Amino acid sequence: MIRRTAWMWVGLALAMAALPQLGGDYLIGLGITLLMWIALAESWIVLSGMTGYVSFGHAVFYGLGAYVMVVCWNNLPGWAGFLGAGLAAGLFALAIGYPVLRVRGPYFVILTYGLAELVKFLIINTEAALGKFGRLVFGAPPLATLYYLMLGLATLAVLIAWTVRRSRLGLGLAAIREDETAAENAGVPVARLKLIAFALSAAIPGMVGAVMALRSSYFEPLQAFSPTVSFNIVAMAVIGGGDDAPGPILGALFLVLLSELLWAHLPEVYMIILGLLVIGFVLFAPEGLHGRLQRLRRP
Amino acid sequence: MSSLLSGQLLFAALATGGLYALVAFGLNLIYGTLRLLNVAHGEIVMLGAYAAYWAMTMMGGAPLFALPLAALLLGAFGFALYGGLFRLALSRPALMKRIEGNSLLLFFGVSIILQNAVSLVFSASPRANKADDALIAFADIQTSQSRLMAVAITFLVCLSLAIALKTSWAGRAVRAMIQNRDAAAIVGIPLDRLQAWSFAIGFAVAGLAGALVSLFEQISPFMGFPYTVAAFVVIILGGLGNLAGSLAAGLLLGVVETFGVAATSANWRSILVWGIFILVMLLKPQGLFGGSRR
Amino acid sequence: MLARFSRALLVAAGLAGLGGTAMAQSAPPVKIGFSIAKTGLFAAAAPSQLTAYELWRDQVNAKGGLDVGGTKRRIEFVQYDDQSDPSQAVRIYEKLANDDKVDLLLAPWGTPHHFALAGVLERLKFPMVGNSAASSQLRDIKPGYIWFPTSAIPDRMATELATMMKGQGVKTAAVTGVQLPFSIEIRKFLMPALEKAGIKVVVSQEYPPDAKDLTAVLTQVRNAKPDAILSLSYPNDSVGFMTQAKELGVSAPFQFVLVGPTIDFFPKMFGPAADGLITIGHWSPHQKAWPRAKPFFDAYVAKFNARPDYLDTALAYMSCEILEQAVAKSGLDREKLRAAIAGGTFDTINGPVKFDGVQNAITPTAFLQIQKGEFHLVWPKTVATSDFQPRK
Amino acid sequence: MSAGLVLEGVGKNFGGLKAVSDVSFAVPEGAIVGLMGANGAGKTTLFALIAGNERPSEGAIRFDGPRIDGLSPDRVVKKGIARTFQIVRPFAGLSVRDNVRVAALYGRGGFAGSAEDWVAAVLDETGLAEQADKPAQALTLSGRKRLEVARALATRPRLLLLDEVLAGLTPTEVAEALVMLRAIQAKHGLAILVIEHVMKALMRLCATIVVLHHGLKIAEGTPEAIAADPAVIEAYLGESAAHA
Repeated sequence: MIRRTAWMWVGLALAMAALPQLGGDYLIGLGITLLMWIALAESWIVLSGMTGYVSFGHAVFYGLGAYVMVVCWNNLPGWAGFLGAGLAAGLFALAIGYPVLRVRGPYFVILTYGLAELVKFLIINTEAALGKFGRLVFGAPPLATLYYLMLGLATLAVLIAWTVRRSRLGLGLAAIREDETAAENAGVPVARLKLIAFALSAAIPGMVGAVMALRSSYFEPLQAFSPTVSFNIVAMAVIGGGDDAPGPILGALFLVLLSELLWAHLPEVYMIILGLLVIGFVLFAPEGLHGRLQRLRRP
Repeated sequence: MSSLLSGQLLFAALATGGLYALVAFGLNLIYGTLRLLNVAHGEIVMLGAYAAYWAMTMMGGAPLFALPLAALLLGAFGFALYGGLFRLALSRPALMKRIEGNSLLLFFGVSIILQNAVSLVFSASPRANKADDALIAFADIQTSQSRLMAVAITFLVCLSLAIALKTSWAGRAVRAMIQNRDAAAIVGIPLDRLQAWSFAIGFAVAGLAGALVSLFEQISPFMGFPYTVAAFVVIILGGLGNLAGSLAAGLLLGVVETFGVAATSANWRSILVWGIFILVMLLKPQGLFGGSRR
Repeated sequence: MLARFSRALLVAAGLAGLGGTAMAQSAPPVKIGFSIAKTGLFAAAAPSQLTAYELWRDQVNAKGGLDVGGTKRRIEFVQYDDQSDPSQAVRIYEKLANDDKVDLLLAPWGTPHHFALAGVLERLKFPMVGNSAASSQLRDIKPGYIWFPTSAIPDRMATELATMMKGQGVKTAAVTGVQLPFSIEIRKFLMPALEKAGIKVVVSQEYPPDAKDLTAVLTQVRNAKPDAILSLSYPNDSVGFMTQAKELGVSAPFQFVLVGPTIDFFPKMFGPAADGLITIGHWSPHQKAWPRAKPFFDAYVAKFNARPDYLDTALAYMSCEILEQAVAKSGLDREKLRAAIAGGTFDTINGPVKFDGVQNAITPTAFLQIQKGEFHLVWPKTVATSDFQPRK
Repeated sequence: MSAGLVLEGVGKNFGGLKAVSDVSFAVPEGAIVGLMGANGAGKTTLFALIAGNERPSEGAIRFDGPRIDGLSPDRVVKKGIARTFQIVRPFAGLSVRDNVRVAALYGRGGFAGSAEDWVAAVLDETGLAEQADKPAQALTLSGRKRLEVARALATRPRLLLLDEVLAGLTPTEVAEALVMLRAIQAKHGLAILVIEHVMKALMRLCATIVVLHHGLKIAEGTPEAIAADPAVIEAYLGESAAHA
């Protein structure tokens, strides 16, 4: 059974790798979007799924990454901007992590949202002071290149989530989620573990933001730090379910395809269905799609 | 800057802050009594604005007719929502626990639904009420009749709520309930009825706030979110479940926004608001005015 | 409202191939694709463009269809919500071209969307007439498959505005504005332009997009008593600015509001208090030299029971007219169409339009003034429909 | 330097309230010491101070010499002190085995053999082996109390702080639990500091008993001496006698 599942994932990865050879721009574009959300949601669960510290502000890492990329573009080689974006997001998480992760529950949720807003306005102010009004990116790499970068990021994110979940680190994080005090008293260095999880869950979104800045060849803080990014991540992770790697893949796949089917002429209806789904999953299937499927498989 | 001493600024701070306090009150009331974080609270403000717009523009009503109407409609909506959904859920503890634990996500879903349902029905185009009433001046303050009325109504409502909380039986019962639900139930406080009223009043006050907003600003299906955010900032500053604290924090936010900008520069507005919010959360997570955290 | 919903359903059903029989037309319909923000940041702004598209489609279909190099074919829209996200718009246009195989494209709403699409159109070799985008950066776009009929480009606007102000004897000005791309860009060009025109800037303030209370800014403006107040604002804060300015008695003989006044609700909201405001816009139904202007206005009001946005709706409609006339000449072949758009001169509601590179080479950068509730062009003289009147 | 735990004038204020003041006593290596007192006497606060959940306002806590007060709980665990909670705090969503595994992987470590073997051994000793793959939330109260002990034990402590692990159990379960605790103590050579309300059990388990009253230590001695101590009787019975 396990082997079959493993082969299935490998098959999926290969299919994704072959996609640019098979499909046109539209399919590649859809693939980039799907992979973007997978990478973001997988990164998110490393913090929020595993520790229960629900971040409503992951757009901050995405936006920071995009910003670093457009600032570096044409000044530094592309790879430097790309890595720099991940580094900046990860370092930012490390820098703010210690005080921020002492705040729990609904306070943490709102705090992360507030942080994303603060950084957004700081960057708006900086850009305005520089007389910048949105930065255009000229000479972005071709679509297929961006696709493979995103595929790499998504794969990396999945592997990180998968590995962490099965590691000593993951067990410690699960203990924190279940009962932080008890975890401390079982020897879990909670502050350090949370910080590691925070940095891990920040770095990839930074690089995703960098790729997406090239993809849309335009940077503007209101767009890059849009709360919608944060919200979508949470919705996908919740609907996909759980704290394990398959959840966000299923959630992202489900929502991206659903939106693909519905946005045609019923965008508001798509959003309403999205709302109903979030409510439905929270209330009646907190284990998410992944949990549901597992339960079906194990009678 | 000498301009910091102007009555005009103080008036503006009170007008803005009063509105924040009004919106935040309902959010905090529902959190206090039911431990639910209603992220869709701004959408209630939006619905109130649409109700008032409808009453004033379509039916040609005066503001003094539209404002209570909006409050009433939204209050009824809150009452119905509680009766229809939460009473059912409350009878199933396992489900209710899940609702409490995930209320942010849950109401996030509700918020998306309300925004897009309104957009579907009324279209996304912004609308606005007429704002061509007479101007008045007193001391060094100049303003419009409707703004003065709005400020007066805001403070009247905030004050009555504060007094009702302190002195009336229901107010004391609500405060007891916020302190300790189980104990409140044991001493015979009718939780169910109070919760229903908390929903109704929380929604009515938010609806009223929305109606007031519609007098001065354009309205659209997506106008609610900033109010949700402002209300969250206020109740965190004032302390979750601390109703008097959130009234005070609402005013404080108004002062920060108005005087903070006057003292620095307008482009610092949002940085100031969020910076102060984040500092308070990190340094004094139980809110500025003490209060119990749980 | 219900009609809106059922119409949407019908269109969806039609696309699913269920309602196709209703069209008793021999020639197959022309499929025209575009994305528009129905949700997200721009959702409240984008409808002003969609209404223009819808009006145009209905008018053309009422005449029997779009003239495609001689044959009349009905227009059918394929539209998607881009969720206000430029990268989403990019994907949609790729889908429109490759999967939906649309025959023609119309533009999405928003400057960032246009920028993001420029490269895609180039790659797809699919011509598209843009509309709502306005930035000096658009000149950096390689001319090819995208054109911008707008004449409200920040650098030109800034110089024109300064010249106009100087002509009105303005000596001092207060410049306030929101921190959004278009307004930031205008400020960047406006400040030196004012200085060159000998106009002293006595107040200069920028505020973030979520600012609600502008009293502190407005008191400064009031105390400075400038000859001109330039509010570089977007619809949302334009309303806030105007309401609060009115309450505080802040006014100047020359008062400019950037984006907002041209939207239907704005003059209704402020009534006489809006009189005398200057705003950007190069179209007015009052210009007799443009015979198509007034009929468009009347048809719009008849259809939507509201006035068109003098800026966005007019621009969007112009882009449709340009496309319509180019297709009549060239048919649907993309390269021929491209040549037709790039080389042709078009008769629009805004008078003749011809492109030089990506830009409109004919329509001058102009300003509108609200006079007794009507929008009149007051600058430049060549297109003016009325004289500038100082605000009381 | 004496081996084992030493408290020197330890006190803790919450706001203006003195929860514990000037408490001194020692738990020598391998000893079992009981901690007694009415509700609110400060026993659990004292545990929180020793285990690092709270920082003392005054005094010093030493373990094998160096001070440990002010260390974070996980550091205290690494020094070899593990606690249980009076109100059980299992990792409810994890399996019983994973609960213990957390402590094994993050505890003091240094056990012979693999971590999995160690976890299995601890589960065996605490009688949880058969329920190892159940989620912790499926355990009965008695099972959860055992899990508290198992988790503390899995950190391989040298001093175990047991907070009312017998409370709420049936007499049979208490007897079983006592057997288990003795066996564990004997096998690992642990020192144990135990808070217990079940007096008989405490008397049977401990060589020394410390009595707290309103945050102060009022007595220390053998079970017999404590039972006869007038201050203790006063504290336990006096108040109720006075109120009667």
